[in-house]
Amino acid sequence: MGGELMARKKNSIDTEVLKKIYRTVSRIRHFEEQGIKLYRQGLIKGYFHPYLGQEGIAAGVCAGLLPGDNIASTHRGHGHCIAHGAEVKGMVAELLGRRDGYCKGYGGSMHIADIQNGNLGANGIVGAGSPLGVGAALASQIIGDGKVTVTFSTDGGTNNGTFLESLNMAAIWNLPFVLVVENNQYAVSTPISEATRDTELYKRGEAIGVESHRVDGNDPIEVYEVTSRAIEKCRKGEGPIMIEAVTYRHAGHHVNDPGAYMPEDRLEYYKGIDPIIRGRKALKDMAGLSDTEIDAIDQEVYDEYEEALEFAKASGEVTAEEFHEFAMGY
Amino acid sequence: MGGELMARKKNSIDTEVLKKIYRTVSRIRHFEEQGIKLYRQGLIKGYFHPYLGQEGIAAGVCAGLLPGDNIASTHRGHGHCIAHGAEVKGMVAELLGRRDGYCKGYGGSMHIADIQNGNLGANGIVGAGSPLGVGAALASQIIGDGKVTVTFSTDGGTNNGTFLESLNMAAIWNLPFVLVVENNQYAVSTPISEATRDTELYKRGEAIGVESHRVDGNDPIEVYEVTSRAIEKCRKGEGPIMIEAVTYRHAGHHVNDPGAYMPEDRLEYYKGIDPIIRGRKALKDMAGLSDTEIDAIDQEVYDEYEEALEFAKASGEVTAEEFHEFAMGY
Amino acid sequence: MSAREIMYRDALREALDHEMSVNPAVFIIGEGIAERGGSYKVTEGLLDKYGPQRVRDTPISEASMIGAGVGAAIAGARPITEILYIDFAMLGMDQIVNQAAKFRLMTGDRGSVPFVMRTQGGAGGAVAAQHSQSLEALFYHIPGLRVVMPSTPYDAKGLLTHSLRQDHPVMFLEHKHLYMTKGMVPENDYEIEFGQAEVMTEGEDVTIVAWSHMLLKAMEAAETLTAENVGVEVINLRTLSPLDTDTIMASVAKTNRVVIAQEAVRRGGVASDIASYIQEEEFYSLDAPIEIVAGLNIPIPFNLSLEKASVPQAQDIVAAAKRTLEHA
Amino acid sequence: MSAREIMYRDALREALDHEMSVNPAVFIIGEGIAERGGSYKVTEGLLDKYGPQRVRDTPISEASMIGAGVGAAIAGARPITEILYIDFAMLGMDQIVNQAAKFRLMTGDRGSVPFVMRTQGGAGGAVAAQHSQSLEALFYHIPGLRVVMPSTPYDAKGLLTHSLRQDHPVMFLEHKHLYMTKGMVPENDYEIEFGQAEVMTEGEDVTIVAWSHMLLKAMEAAETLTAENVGVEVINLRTLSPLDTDTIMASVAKTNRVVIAQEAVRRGGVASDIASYIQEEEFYSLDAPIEIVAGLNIPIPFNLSLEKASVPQAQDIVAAAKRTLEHA
Ligand SMILES: Cc1ncc(C[n+]2csc(CCOP(=O)(O)OP(=O)(O)O)c2C)c(N)n1
Ligand SMILES: Cc1ncc(C[n+]2csc(CCOP(=O)(O)OP(=O)(O)O)c2C)c(N)n1
Ligand SMILES: [Mg+2]
Ligand SMILES: [Mg+2]
Repeated sequence: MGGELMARKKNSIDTEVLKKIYRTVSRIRHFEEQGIKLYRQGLIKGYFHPYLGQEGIAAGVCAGLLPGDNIASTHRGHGHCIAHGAEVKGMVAELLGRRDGYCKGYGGSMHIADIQNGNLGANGIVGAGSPLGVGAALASQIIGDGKVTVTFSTDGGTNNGTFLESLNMAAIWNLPFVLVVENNQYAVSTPISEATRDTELYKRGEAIGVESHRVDGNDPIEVYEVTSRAIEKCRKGEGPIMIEAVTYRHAGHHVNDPGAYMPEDRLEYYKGIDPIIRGRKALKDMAGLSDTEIDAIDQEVYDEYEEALEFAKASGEVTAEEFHEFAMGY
Repeated sequence: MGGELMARKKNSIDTEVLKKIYRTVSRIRHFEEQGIKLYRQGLIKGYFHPYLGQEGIAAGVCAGLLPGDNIASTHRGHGHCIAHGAEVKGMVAELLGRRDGYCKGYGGSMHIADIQNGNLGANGIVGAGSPLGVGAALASQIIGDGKVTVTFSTDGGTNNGTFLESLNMAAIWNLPFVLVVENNQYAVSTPISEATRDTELYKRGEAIGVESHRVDGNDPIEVYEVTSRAIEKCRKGEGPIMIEAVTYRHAGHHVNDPGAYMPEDRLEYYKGIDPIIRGRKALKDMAGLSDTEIDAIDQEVYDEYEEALEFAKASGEVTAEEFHEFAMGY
Repeated sequence: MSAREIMYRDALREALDHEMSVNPAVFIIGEGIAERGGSYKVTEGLLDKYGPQRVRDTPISEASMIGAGVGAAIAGARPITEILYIDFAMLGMDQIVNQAAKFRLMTGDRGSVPFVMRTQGGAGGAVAAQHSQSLEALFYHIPGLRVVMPSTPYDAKGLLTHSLRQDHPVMFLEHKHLYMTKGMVPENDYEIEFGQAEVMTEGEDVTIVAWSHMLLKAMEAAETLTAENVGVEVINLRTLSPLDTDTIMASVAKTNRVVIAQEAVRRGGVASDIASYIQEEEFYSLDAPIEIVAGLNIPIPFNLSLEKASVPQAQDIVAAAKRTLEHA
Repeated sequence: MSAREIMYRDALREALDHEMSVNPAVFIIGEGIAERGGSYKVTEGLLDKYGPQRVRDTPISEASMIGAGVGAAIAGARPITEILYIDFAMLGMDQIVNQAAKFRLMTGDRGSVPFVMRTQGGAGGAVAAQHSQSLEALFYHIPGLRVVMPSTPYDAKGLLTHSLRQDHPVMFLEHKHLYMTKGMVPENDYEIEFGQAEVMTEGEDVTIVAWSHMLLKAMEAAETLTAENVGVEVINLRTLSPLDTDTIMASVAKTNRVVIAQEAVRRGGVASDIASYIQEEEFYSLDAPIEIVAGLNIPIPFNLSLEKASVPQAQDIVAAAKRTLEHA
């Protein structure tokens, strides 16, 4: 099962879904590009790990989720947050450390969360989202709320022991849990080939009896097809499922990393199969949209961001006094 | 590769090796049987996890090691300690908590170690021996001392995340490391089928590109053949290798566990393929020894134990004053 | 509303049983807790009553058992993860320290983690260095965690009930020597709120502060001292975080002398922290240095006599109390 | 034997370099430490000099990176494991607490663990709750661990050199704000033994005890206080375990007033433990309650102003010192 990309007719997908997926890809792309500018201007502090190039995964996966389903995210978490329904304004505000941010400015990029929509948060600990997601799925199974949980993890995250432990637990309990491993082939500057002998990570799921797939993470439509089926299986009690989505960053590990270790030709190759390109193509080929119509979606995204930025900049910061008060009862 | 028992002509093994393996099996068996008596008499305190039924693994594996090679052991560690060359007297003394014990009575059954012979110790934390063993193998590779390290682990231990992490590290570095997983099919009372979907544990090694085998852990000769080849490969720089040795306990998890959850017929089956029976048969078939000659080996073992017990009982305890002093500089 | 004498482990089970009966989101996972009823029999019978969905055995995967508990709590359930020995909780420290304790802050107070980790610590019975530790200080230092250490069956039930009804991550730390101890416990459910220490005996001469199993040794010491006409005020802390400094300070203001007794090793223990508040707030009340009675700074050895020599005994508390009385 | 001004990170590198050059058993593993030279450039150039056997990048497997270091040490090497952030060391707590720290006892003093874990902690630069902690108290409470916290380039080199020549597991804790600080450091190798605090400034009125980055704030506070004619004795602890109580007590006996400054959160920190010894040993010397200046009991928030409000600043130390002077 794993290892082979699941072939399927792509023209069976609803136009609204295709548009949604593309809008998400576009939204993430714009958010990251603008965010990097804000970072370079010194307006965003700390770490900023751009999701550029990987947008197809979050967009494809989350298009298969229902509102209220839970996700657990990574340190590279803006994309997941947007894809699972967060408003951009609360996100920009958070990255700027403002009180109207999703986390009041306490969390920042690495901890951005959107509890109300089921985003249980980005995570500063590589791999830590796996047990958390398994726990959320366990809660759903016990409470019977019908939710599926997706944990987004990373190639690096599969070397944190909790990957094995928690996926194994999910398996023995048939939990409604999908583990999406974003294999972008690097952990900071370390190529995956130096981090493990077998770079086909989905095999690790198979070895413990978990249905596992490998998909082209740069193709949001393929991601959607495979994960939406996985999600539905999980909802029926046939989980968990692991999905390895192969992708590549368009930039360094974080904004300040020039990524000099990434070979030019590889980068060019992946830029050629960019999720934006793929998403546009799908909208044209499968839904018959025109460039103008697609550009209109982009424009909405840009407008939305402008508003969000204004909102965020107008937002104040939590004061030291308020924070002291919060600390008293923490 | 994994999964199939490696077929091989058994009559190529040196008689001295066969005798050594049998003597080790017999020694462990007697040590455990007598130890249980001491425990029941209240002379041994704390936890006592008998190795009864699993002796073939320690005996077969350690017969392939050179003196000074390192091993890391489990909470069920008496067998490994004996097999890697420890003297019974220091072991009995340790279990009795005496100053002449291998660990001065500070360690006890769960921490028995024999540093001089390369036994880095039993471990009270299930699975913790894996990274420790990988570290020892790393030291050997760097220092260039030519040693191979064996970590004995357990079916339960493969669900501790460090199993994956450390075996993966051993793999990317080609360490002289053999991971022997004693799959006795239970973790206390939990059957392995409730702890994982796929009970063929060697597959977990294969999934990360590690040469992995499954052997009959009740057959000390098969264990010896497969692991001694693995050890030699590791010594040549072709490690690591994982070996899953399937076995079964003859008793409950520890002395006070009646093991009522173990089905009678399964137990009878495994008692029928007991490593003592197998070892005797090998000595007869492959080396032409008579029952009397084999009994003589057993007798030596019994005599050695008697002496050891006397030695241990004559040994004093470290005093509270001495211990306080030790604590001052700890 | 009648009370009767039951064991600490039974009191714990009553709390679990009652909360499971009233709240379908309460569940418990751990090693050997279902069929086998747990190593200390705390969960015995719960599998039969609540079924395998809500009472589950786990593989030996402490980090993820804890992480799954945290995740379930975040997602709206009321999970309890049982860790066999507090020593094994070290495997799950990331999930405790970096996830459970910080989630509320990181989410801007929008998320909460109503997670209970039950485990047990302490020396007893030659189980050696990796099964004997008293590690409450590690949790105590982490903002966001509640650290609960019941000493009596009554406290065990009331504190566990409260733990399962409040919204913060709780390190519920039992003691291997307490499970079989007995005490009066009401049949009905009741809560003991966090941060409410109990004054066990009143006295004018010296305050003894203790928690968990050490409280029993403190009571024993108090008896000895009382027989020698020393007025002892024993304070049972119940929870370390939050800490009931009001009760402590009121007592010290009265007695002017304090002994703090902990089983954990001396260096960097909770006793030191309590002492630091006392010397700060009651500097002028103190007639003698605060005495800390604690374990030796060394792992617990296997040998039983040495084990005993490693942790404080009632006589050590008596001696410390007397030392405080030597000061004018 | 000449000294010159270099950065803390260079001083660390010199120690590593020298020990690697004289002892082939010394090696270092960590994430991005080889090619990339480490996030703080401490290991830059070592790969070229000592090759890929002795300078290795690891996968993101903290528990096993630490465990492998411990195992290598047990087996006779001199490993250093670099953990990027002290927060991530929580993943390896079992190997630190249950293995490294206890091995010597468990083997009856026959085994030893000459293992060095280098990592860095502290708040700085909006890296938020999981990358900003000061967790030394967790290690400090575990018998068997040496806890080393250099504040200056000179100390960094001398303490790391000593760490690599002694036989116990060392938690070598750097601070993200110190790497670029400068100081005079001898070119040759030298050792600073553990447990030898340095008196940085002498004074009669108040003692300030500090370690790691907080020492710089203590020195800043001392300057302010000196300008106001307060005689300040600043003590740089260098190592927390072992702790140089002699130097502390001698100073307190002279000044009769103490401020202990730590970046870590107040509850259950090392400062409390130090205070507990001072009030015990120097009860009659103290003219004022021991002041502890410490972090808020809450995880470090992302917002930079709030981050700053969460950890102590020089002015807080000044204020605390003045409070001690208000007592007669
Ligand atoms: C447990 C842990 N170790 C180390 C780090 C530091 N770190 C942050 S991101 C990163 C690389 C992560 O690579 P990967 O997991 O593949 O995710 P990617 O950045 O490629 O999305 C590292 C080492 C961390 N955050 N957590
Ligand atoms: C990390 C950890 N969790 C739990 C335990 C308690 N415990 C001791 S032995 C054991 C079962 C171990 O089963 P397995 O690992 O298969 O080894 P076996 O006893 O079968 O040899 C358990 C749960 C422990 N010692 N360490
Ligand atoms: Mg990656
Ligand atoms: Mg087993």
